[in-house]
This record gives sequence, C-alpha cells and structure tokens, in this order.
Amino acid sequence: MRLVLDSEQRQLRSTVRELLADHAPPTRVREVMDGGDGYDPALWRRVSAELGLAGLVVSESRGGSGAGHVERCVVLEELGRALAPVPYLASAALAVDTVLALEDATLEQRLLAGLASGERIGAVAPAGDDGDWGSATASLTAGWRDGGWVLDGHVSFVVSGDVADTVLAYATAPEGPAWFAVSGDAAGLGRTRLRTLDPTRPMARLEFASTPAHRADGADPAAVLEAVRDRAAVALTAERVGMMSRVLEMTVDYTKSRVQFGRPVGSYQAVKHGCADMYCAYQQAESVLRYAAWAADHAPAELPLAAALAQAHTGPASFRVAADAVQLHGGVGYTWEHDAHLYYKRAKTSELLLGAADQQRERLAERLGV
Amino acid sequence: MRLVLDSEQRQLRSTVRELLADHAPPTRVREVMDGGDGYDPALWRRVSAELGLAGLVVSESRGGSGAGHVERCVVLEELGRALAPVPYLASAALAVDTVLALEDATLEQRLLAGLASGERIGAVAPAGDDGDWGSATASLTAGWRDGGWVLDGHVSFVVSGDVADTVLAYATAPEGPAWFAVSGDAAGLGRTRLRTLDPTRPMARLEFASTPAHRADGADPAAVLEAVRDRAAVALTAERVGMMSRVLEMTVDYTKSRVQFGRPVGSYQAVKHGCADMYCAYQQAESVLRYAAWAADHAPAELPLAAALAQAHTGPASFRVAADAVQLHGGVGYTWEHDAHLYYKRAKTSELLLGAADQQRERLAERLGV
Amino acid sequence: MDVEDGPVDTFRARVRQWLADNAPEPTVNRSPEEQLAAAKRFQAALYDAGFAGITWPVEFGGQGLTAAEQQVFNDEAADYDLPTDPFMIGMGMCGPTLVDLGTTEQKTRYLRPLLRGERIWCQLFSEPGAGSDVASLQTRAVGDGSDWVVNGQKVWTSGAQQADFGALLARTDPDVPKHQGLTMFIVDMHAPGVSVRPLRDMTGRAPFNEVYFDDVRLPADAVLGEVDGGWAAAVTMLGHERVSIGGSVRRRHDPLAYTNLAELARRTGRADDPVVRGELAELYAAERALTLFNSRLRQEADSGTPPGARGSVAKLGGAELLWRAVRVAGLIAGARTAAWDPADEAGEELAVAINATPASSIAGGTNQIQRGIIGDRVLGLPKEPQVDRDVPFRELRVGTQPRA
Amino acid sequence: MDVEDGPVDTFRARVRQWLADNAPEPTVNRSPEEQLAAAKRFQAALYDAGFAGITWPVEFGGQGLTAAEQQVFNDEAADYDLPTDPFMIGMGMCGPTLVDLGTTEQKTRYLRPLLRGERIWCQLFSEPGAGSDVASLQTRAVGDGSDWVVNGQKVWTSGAQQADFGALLARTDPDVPKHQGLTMFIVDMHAPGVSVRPLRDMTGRAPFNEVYFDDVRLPADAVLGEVDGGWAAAVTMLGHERVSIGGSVRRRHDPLAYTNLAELARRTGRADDPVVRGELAELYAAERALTLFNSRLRQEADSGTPPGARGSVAKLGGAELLWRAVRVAGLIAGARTAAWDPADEAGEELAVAINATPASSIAGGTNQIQRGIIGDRVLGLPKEPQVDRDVPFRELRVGTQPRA
Repeated sequence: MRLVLDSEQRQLRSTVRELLADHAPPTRVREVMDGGDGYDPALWRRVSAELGLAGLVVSESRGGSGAGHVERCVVLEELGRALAPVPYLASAALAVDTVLALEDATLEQRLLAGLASGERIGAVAPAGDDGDWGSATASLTAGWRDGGWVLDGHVSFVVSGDVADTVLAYATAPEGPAWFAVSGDAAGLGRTRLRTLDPTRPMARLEFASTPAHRADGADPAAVLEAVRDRAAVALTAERVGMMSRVLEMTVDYTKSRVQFGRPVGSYQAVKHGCADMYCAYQQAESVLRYAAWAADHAPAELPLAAALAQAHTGPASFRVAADAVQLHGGVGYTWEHDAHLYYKRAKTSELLLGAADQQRERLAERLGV
Repeated sequence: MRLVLDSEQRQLRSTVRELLADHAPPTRVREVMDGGDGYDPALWRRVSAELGLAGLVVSESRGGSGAGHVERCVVLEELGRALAPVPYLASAALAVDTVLALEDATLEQRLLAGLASGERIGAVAPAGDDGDWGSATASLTAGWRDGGWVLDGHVSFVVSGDVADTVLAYATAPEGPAWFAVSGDAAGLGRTRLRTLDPTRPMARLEFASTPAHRADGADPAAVLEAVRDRAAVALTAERVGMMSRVLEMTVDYTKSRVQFGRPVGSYQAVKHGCADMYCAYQQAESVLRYAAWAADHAPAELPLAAALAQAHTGPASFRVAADAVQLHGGVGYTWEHDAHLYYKRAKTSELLLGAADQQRERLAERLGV
Repeated sequence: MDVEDGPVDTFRARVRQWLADNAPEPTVNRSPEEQLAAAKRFQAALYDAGFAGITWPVEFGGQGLTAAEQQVFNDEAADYDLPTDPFMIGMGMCGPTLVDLGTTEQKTRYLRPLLRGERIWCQLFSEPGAGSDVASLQTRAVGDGSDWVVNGQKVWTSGAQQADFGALLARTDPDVPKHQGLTMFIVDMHAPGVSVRPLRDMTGRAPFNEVYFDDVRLPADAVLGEVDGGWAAAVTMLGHERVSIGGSVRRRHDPLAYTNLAELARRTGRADDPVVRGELAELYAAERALTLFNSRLRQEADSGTPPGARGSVAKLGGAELLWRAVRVAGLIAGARTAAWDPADEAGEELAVAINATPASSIAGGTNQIQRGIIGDRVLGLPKEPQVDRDVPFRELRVGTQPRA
Repeated sequence: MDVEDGPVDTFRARVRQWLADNAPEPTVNRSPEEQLAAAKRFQAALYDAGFAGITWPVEFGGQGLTAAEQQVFNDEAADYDLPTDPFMIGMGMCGPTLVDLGTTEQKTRYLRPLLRGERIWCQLFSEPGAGSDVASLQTRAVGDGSDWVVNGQKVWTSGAQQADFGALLARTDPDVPKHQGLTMFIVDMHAPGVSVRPLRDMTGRAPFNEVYFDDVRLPADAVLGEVDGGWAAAVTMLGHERVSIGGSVRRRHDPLAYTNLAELARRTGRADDPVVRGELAELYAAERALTLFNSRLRQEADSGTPPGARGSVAKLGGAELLWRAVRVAGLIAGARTAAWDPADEAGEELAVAINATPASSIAGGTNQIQRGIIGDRVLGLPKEPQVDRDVPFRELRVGTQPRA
C-alpha cells in the first residue's frame, strides 16, 4: 500500500496547480459562477484537450493516458482547491467510470475517446427526487417503442447535467434496473438548471418524454451503480482534501496577520487549537484519500470498503473544516467577497451528494460486516 | 412554571450542604467506599430519621413531610455533589416512588412510613441481565404456590440491593408483568454485591429460589414501571447537576492556582474555554432539572416528556463535564487520591443506569411524537 | 402549557387575544418599502395596545412591568411571525442603553418614538480592523468648539439603510490606552457626511452595511454617557445585545428549528428512521434546555438577580444549537438540502438557513469571545496577559490594515 | 491485505513465520515477577531473531533497516499480545534518544542490553509542579568535583519499579531562564538514594510511580548530551515519545478497539441496531484514518521526511479515538459497562479501559499541549506571549506548590 505521491505525481500536482493559478483564480471562478454557463469552456479545453487530464483512468488504446486513480485524484484535489469551474467530476470521473464499468463495447466506442479528450462532456443520472443514488428507478422508466428504447420520467441532482453532451441514466426497464445513454440534444429531453446551495457546482433536473436512448448491455446494472458510486466517493474525497488544504492555508495566513487585542489572533489558543484540529482532520483525510486511490488502482477488492470509509469519514470532516475556516476568519469570512463561504457551500454539498450521513455510515457498516 | 428555588428551598440546600460537609467529607466517602458496607448507616440516620429527608414526597398523613420533588431534587443535588454514601436514590426515590405509584393499600401501610423515616431501606429491581428497565420480566418469574406468591430467577443492577430491607421487583406472573415486594431476609433470596465502575454506587444481583413475595395490586404494572422510571430520571438528573456544580468548582479553583509557563493555567484559553463549556452544560442541565422537578410536582401531564428530556440531555452532559474536569486537572486529576475520578465514574454509571443513550433518545422521540 | 396564577395570567390572556386579533399575516411579495411601512404600523399598534417596552419606565413610554410579562409576550409571540425585525436593535440594545445611561432629555426625546416605531436605530461599533477587539476601533471624533467632527468607517451595521439614529462608538482620545479614549454618541443617520453601503454576506443577501463618516458634525448633547467613558457604555450595550440575541425567540418559520425539522422528517418519510429520531430528540433537548435556561435567567432577573455575563451562555448555546440543527437538516433532507427546483419557492429556505449559520457564532461576539467572557466574568478565571492594556492607542497595531 | 513487492515482502514472511512459531500465549495468572522474566526471555528471543531495534544502527545491536520494516513488524505483531510492555519506554523513547545524542561509549554500553531485554529503562521528566511545563522542573543536580549530586522528586514514571536505568532531566543552573539550566542524565535506578513509590491512578492500578532522589551521586559520564543542554535532549525524547504513543499498535485485546466493540455488539445482540451500526462505522473510520495517517508518516520517513511535530497529530488522534470508543462502548453495553458479577473475570475489562481513557489525553502531553505543538511547529502560528521566557528560574512561580 502506497500512501505518498511519487515524484511524477507531485510534478502533475504542480502542473495542475500552476495552470489553475493562472486560469482559474478566484476572480475567474466568480465570473463563471455569476455568469449563466456553469463552467468555463476555455479552462475545460486546457484541462482536457491540452493537458489530457480527462482520460487519466482510460487506457491509451482507448484514447486515454492510462495513468490511474491516484493521478486522477491529484487532479481532483487541485480542482477542489481552486473550485475550478469545469465539469471534471461529472465527465472525467462519473461518466468515464460508468462507461468503463458498463463494459458495453458499442458505448465505449461511441463515448470513451470523446470523454477522455474532453470533446464530449458526460454526466451521470442515478438519482430521482430524493437525491439518493439509485432512486432514479422510481422516477424514470424505459420502454421499447418503434424499434428502440425510450425513456419517460425525470431524474434530478445531475451534476453538470445542464451542459452534458451525453447523459448516462439509471432507469427501470421492464426486466429491472438498467443503464441508458441519452444524447444531450435528444428529442423530448428537457433540462432545468437547479438552484444550488453551492454556486460553483451546477446540477440539473432532466425531464424525459419518449426520449430515445441507447440501452447499455454488459455488466450487471446494479453492480455498475455500486462501482461508480465507490469511485465517485473517492473522487469527491479528493476534491475535499484539496479544499481542506486550501482553507487551512487561508486560515493560517489570515490568523497570522490579523491583530486583535495587540497580537495576532493565531497566537490565541482558541484560534490556534482550532487550526490544529483543522490540520489533524486534513491530514487524516489525505491519508484516507491516498489509501482509497491506491486501492482503486492496485487493490480493487479493497475498494468497496476503502470508498465507504473515505465517504463516511471525509464528507463530514471536510464540512467541519470549511465551517471552522469561516469561523476563524471572523466577520470577514462571512462576507460574500471572501472566498471562505464558497468552500463552506461546496463542502456541505459534497457531503450530501451521495446521500445523507446515515446512509454513508450504514454502507460502511455493511461492508465491514458489522 | 417555576425554575428558581424559593428561600425555603435554598435554606434546605444550605442545611443539607452543611450536614454533608461535616459528616460526608471526601475522606469519609472514601472510608465507606473502601469498607465493605456500601453505605454509612450513621449518615443515613442523620439524613432520614433526624432531618426527615427520606419522606419528602410522602404526605404527612402517611409519615412523610409532604414537601415535593423540587425539594427532593435539592437533597439529591447535594448528595450528588458530595457523593454521599447513603441509599437515598434507591430508597427515598425509587422505592418510595414505586410504592406510591403501585397504589396498593397493604403495601403502603406496611412500607411507606418506614421508607419515609429511613428505618426501612428499599430498593427497586426492574432489570435483568442486560440492565434495561423492565427486562427483569425475562429473568424473573412469579408463581402461586402453597397459598402464596413465590419468585424464581434473578435480577441485576439493583442499586443498594445488597442492603435493602425490602426489594420491589418486576417479574413475569402468569397473566403478565407484575410488581412484587420481597423482604430482604426472605427465604431463598441470595444477594451478590456486583463489582462496579463507580465504587460509590453499590449495585447487587439478586437470586430468587422459591422466594416468598407479596404481589402488589392496584395500578397497571407497566404504567408503574414508566412512572418510576420517569421519576428516577429526574432524581438522577438532580444528582448529576450536583456533581456538575462540584466538579466545575473544583476545576475553576485548581486552574486558578496551578501555574505552568509562568501563569495560572486558567488564564489559557484552552483551559478557560473548557471551563466555560462546562459551565454552559451545567447551567442548562440545572434549568432542565428545575423544570422537570417542577413538572413532577405541579404538571404531571408534562412529566413524561420532561423526564425523557432530562435523562437524554443530562446523562451525556454530566459525563462530558466530569471527563473535562479530569482533563483540565491534568495529571493530578488522574490520580486515585484526587476526587475527580469519583465523579467521572459516577457520571458514567449514571448515564447508563436507565439504559444506553439511544434508548433515552428514542424515549424522548416517542414522547415528542416524532 | 405553563401553570401560573394572578396578574401574569391575565396579561397572557390579554396578549393572546390581542395577537389573535392584530397579528398580520406573513407577507412575501411586498417591496421592502411596503414591508417597512407595515412594520411601522404594527409597532405603533403594539405601542397603543401597551405591549411595547414592557419593562421600560412608564414615564418614557414603557409599561413598567417585569421580565415575567416580557417572557409571556415572547412566548405568545413565538406562534406568529411578527414584523418586528427593523426594531430589534432599537428595542433590544440601543433603547435599554438609553434607559440606563441617557439624560432625561435624551430619554424624553428618543424613547417614545423608538417604542412607537417612528424611529429606527442601529448600532455603530464594529470596524474592519476592530471586530472581537471592539475597543481598538479607529473612527475618530474630534472636538470642534462644542461640536464633534466624526471621520471613519463602520461595518456589520444591521439595518443602517433604514435607520434614523445610530449609537456610535468613536475614539475621542488616541493618546491614552484604547479603552480609555472612547465616547458613545447618538448620531442622526440622515446627517450630511453619513453614507451607507450594503454589505453582501455569504447568504448572498445584504442584511448588513458599511457606514462611512465623512466630517459628520455632532452637537454636544449627542454624547451618550460620559466623554471618554464610551467603553462603559459599550459594555452596557453589549450586555443587552447578548441577552437579546441569546433570549430571542426562535421564529416559527425558522427552518432549523426542531419543530420544522421534525415536520420535514415526517414529510420526507424519514421520521421512522431510528438515527433521524435520535438526532431529532437530541436537537429538541438542546433547544429546550436553552429555552429553559433563558426562562430561568428571566425569572432570576425578576427576583433581583440580573443575568450579567450569563447572557453569553445563551448566545453561545444558541449558536451551538444552530450548528447541531445544520447537521440534522442534512441528515433528514440529504441532497435536497443542496439543490432545488427554481420553481420551488420554499426550496431555498434550508440552504439560506445553513448559509446563515456561521453568523450565529461570529456576529455579536464570536463563540470564542463568549467563552472568554464566561471564563473571566462568570467564573472569575485569571485574565490572559494583556499586551495592549497600558499602551497608548496611537502605538498599537490593529486589525490587518494600515493605521488610519 | 497489503500488496508489496521485494525485500519488505520477504521480511513480512519472515516476521509472520517467526511470530507464529515464537509468540507466547497470553498469560493471566502469573506473578509480576514471572511475567517480567517471561518478557525478558521473549525480548532476548526477538533480538536473536533480528527483530529488535529494527531501525537502529547495526554497530550497536540494531538491524539497520527502515521504517517500512518496522511497520511490517508492527502490523504483524498486532495479531498477538506480545509481552513487550516493560521495554516500551526504552525502545520507543530512551533508546532512540541515546542513538541520537549518546557518546559512542554510552551507545556501546547501553543499547545492546536494552535491545536484548536485559535492562529496562524509564523516563524521569515530570514533577508534581512541572507537568505540561516540563522545563519548570525543580529537581536539582549540583556539581561536586566531577560528580553530580541529585535531589528532588519525579512523578508519573512508568515502569520505575522495574527499571534499571532512567533518563533524568534535572536543573543544573537555576540562575538562567528555565530552559537554559537543564541537563539530561543517565541514572542507575539501583543507586543509593533512589527510591520508588507506586502511584495509584484512577483505574485503581499503579502503572506509574513517584521517584525520590536523596543525595544521589552521578558520575560525569552520566550526562546525556550537553551540560545545560538538557532541554534539547528532552525535546528529542519527547518527539520520540509522541511518535511512539501515536503510532503504537492497538492491542488485539484492547476492549475499546473497533474490532472488539463490533464483536461485543454482535455478542449482545446490538449489531443490528442502526444507531449502533452507525456509531461503529464512525469508530472504524476514525481508527482506520489514524492508522493510515501513521502508515503515511512512516512511508514519508522512509522517503526522507521525518515526522517532526506531526507525531502530535497521531497522539491527539489516538486520544480522541479512545474518547469516541468510550461513547460507543456505553451505547453497546449500557448498564453492563457499569457493573458486573465478581465471578466474571472479563467483566471489568471495559470499565478499566473507560477509566484509563483520561490518561490518553493527559499523559505524554495533554491534548491542549499537542494542539499547541501542531499550531506552533507544524503550522507556524505565532506563539503566545511567554511571560516566563527570560526570567531566571529562581524567580519563577511554578506548579501549585511552594518552591523547593
């Protein structure tokens, strides 16, 4: 088990960090957030087409770079640190993982290279009205009509679902749950951008009315759902670790320079010990991340447990750290113009995106065999 | 709703506090704890026979003083503060409450005056092997034999059960659960003092082998169990509030005088804020106590909710405060010779005596109608 | 639910009846101006009915009653969403400080219009460089004849955009240690040189403002309390603030209140889940314990024991309660907390409440400051070494900014 | 479970085999003397097998391997209850400090007997008046010719009753500020004038001692490091201590370990309760996160980044983990945690573990001290004002006691 990055991986981190410092500074993040697009196409091109980071877990023969989850997590960490406005999580993580897990040759051929190059943006739609993964089966049904499959109903909480070229949806087919690929411009597909707690993480509700879809064959649909969810947990964990590192840095810098009662606030134990607790949470989360990413690449049998661990542990931890960051900034951290709140909102959203805390804990308990 | 003590109640508090300062100082508490008796008969006589504190909730016509739960809680607070080695909780609270709730004239006549005067020590035995209230029905059965009721089986976690003159046990009779009064010297009654986490709170396991018993008639047995449990929750809350006030006082005194790094440790925020949190917990617990005690006397319809609130809230809170007290004393608080650990152990025991935390929360949720 | 006898009961009956007859329906689609006008009308009606300034002296327009009646009113009002927000600072902080420290003229002039809802007040203490350390503020008031001339910037001023008057804390002597050279002034917010800019907070709303003073002239009788005695006046007002924040009624519509989260759990089918039930029970217990503590403080105040610094327990407890509620809300609603349909008008309520929660442990004195107050003033623990105590203000480094 | 290649794998196989062949069965009914003798035999066997001092220099009896091998050994050993307790202080703290600071003669003389289990070490730092503030200690060592004469009292000394040697921190110059006048000595615990009294802790057991020095003579070569350079030596040793405590393997029989609490839940029929399951999952997660953090520290150490003050994260995390486990234990076992039949020998295990938990957040530096270390040394936050930094020790007030 390897829990530290090697020099190439550290190099990758620096490259991405520099790119984002230049092209996704907070001012740019806010422009995109205030604009209506939900992402920055130019930045997305740089990340995907130019640097080839969207296909890190896709083999070279299929259009990717054949690196791995450890590397993808390095990228996700940096994207999380910067709150970079790109549909990487939706497309380069969730959608790519779904296509890979589905083991449907047609789909792979049609989608994978585009997803890996970033020309195609993918999104995954497993959730219905309550947001729980898999609950789309209650609100989306598939039927065979006029020689093809069509979908009827709706899904919600689809990350980057408003801009996706391809949506991979989990629906109830006559024989049970199944996965379907739907083109973003398919007939009868309506998309509504949701209002979100986190203004930097766009989500959409999709309405299907006899919308033509390709049914994925190959792997067991429920197993695919689980596999994608595990990888989503690891990807979200990576974002969280990046966020934690950034808010800790911000908070330490601020409390070093902010003077109250004649000395820097960071010299007060109430503040200093708060920073120490943030650091402990961050360091442990990073350790969990490295393990889960390593498991995804090198010990797939350990991944279900590692992913459940990562999700149950780092979801609440990163929100606590983000909330502490706002707190330790005092009044200024509560203003719109300071960036602390963006992390607070992202962390809360991240914590809930795969379902509420008790579901995450129960998933871990199950996998532990409690 | 009255949440502050009146001058008579404050006077009662002073009287009991002075008595205990004289007759139950920590040295005496430790002597009794290290001896084998489990309580101090002389102190018990002072508290009960001389001051008449064992019959506070018993009407004057039945041998008590006709005061109320508010007053009894004042006494229990002081007993908790001092960790006084008397069977007050078992006898003057649990046993008295059980006899009152049972509404069995024979029992009242035989037991109440003695319990109120302290000549008779009572104990209540509702728990079997898992310690949950009511679980005695699984381990103790009653049968009619040779013109009288006999009990067979065992109960456990009986507070002061080793010294009780009368045990009130909850058992399974042929028609369902029922309450029985058993004499401490009844034939076929075996008593084993348990080993306890808290050396100041004796508990016993009782074995019954064709042990003759008086069956209580009158009130619904399950309703009696609930009524006694509610009052037990309030009584334990009173002890807890007393303990919290004492450990806070100890901790503030110590941290004012202990110097490290050239200044009193209480001037450090890490310590000061810890004391502040203890104070907040203590103040809120005291407020809950006053409300619950008031409800027991003046608004019986509110008592089930108030008691569940008191138990769910103050059980964990008092352990946290007691643990913080040990922590903020540093090394010396961890020694046997310092009293902090006695409160730590009492608080942990108190938290678990009516069942684990989830049971307390569920009980509150039920009564809230969640 | 409460069992009481005598005059308080009569008072309760009167309040209940009056509220039933007069409490306005919540309004959603009115303009801010219309809302303010309605709030003023309601406050005037409250005054006329004898429910404004319940504990304030009769001679200045109050009712001369006790905290018990105030509690009764608060309890009864909790069942409504009364439009009293614009008057909270005035009623809770500035007014009580005027009662404590104002001259008879000041009280006569300001209290009745405040109670009648004719004048709105704000509090002008915090500055960008002076948050927790209010006494390090840099806004200057320089004597000019019998007048004062004020220059500087305030921040976090709730309601400044609507306010007619403000209680301003300014530095009148920078050559003495920071606590000794402050004075409190009553400032006319419509005076020349006062400008107000809304400050957007992390909810995206602007309940706060920045207030700039540019050569604002104040007359001599604008001083509240003593010249250079402003710190004592500020401590008085901050004490009222903590009690006001800590003891403030949970709003019926607060989505983070236990009742509403329990209702949300029922609506979303989560109320049978043992984990959710347990968390709701704990939330209820924390909320109720705090309410009972506040009631006890009021009863003690009636028996002659003022809350003093114990108001900080309420303030701190209220913030901790909200943070617990945020966790419970996420547990119940899951992803629905984080995103909602634009057509769902109530959808954002929970999100806004979650985003507003950090304010509870920052505004009005951070949790850290409250714990320090409890440690120092309630428990009498030794103070931290105070490095700036005896240093003339001029020589101090403050905030993160260059000195003014 | 771990996938590794190469020499570490070979090493693991060797450890696993050796432990399977040589790990003694846990013993319960032996006298302390018999237990100690058995522990010494086992340590000698470990040494002979090449598993003692895995990362220590070969020339002094160590194996000259890396933290990776040490981790492998710890991982494998976690499946056993090895009788290595008496050697923990020596192996984890005193030995590594000797390796860092000892003269060649000292290393030659002391390290091999330590590794072979022939000599037991203890650490003599804390005093009644010097807990968190170790540098305020009052035990004096006064030069007498080339010898030193020691007088004073130490406390919280683990294993002093069995120890052959101690690492003693004493004051050699009281006229300079407290950190500057300390010296570390190697003291023979059997020397005249050393007396050891057991100290009962809140579990009722006496794992600690008080140690009294009454005119104890030490030779010149007893100095470890520099005369008056004892603080640097102490910092070195405390660093090893935190890593040793934080990174120490959870014992298989620890009743507060996740595995055992999960087993307890199954045994008591509580494992199907959703609340218990959730709490167990969180406990596992906290435990695993900490284990992974420790593994990462070791891997970083192997790549040349020593843990430094990050050992405090492990120490703090370990204490927080235990407090969480105490809560989970009560949830699972309820009243059974608080009382048990005298005939039930295992009954007290949980109670003892609960009563031992406060030690985790006090001994070896309180949680408060650890957070300060992380804030100061890892995050580089500004220090608190240090009121005693430049004051000669003679003039300081220390502890709660009159000055010696």
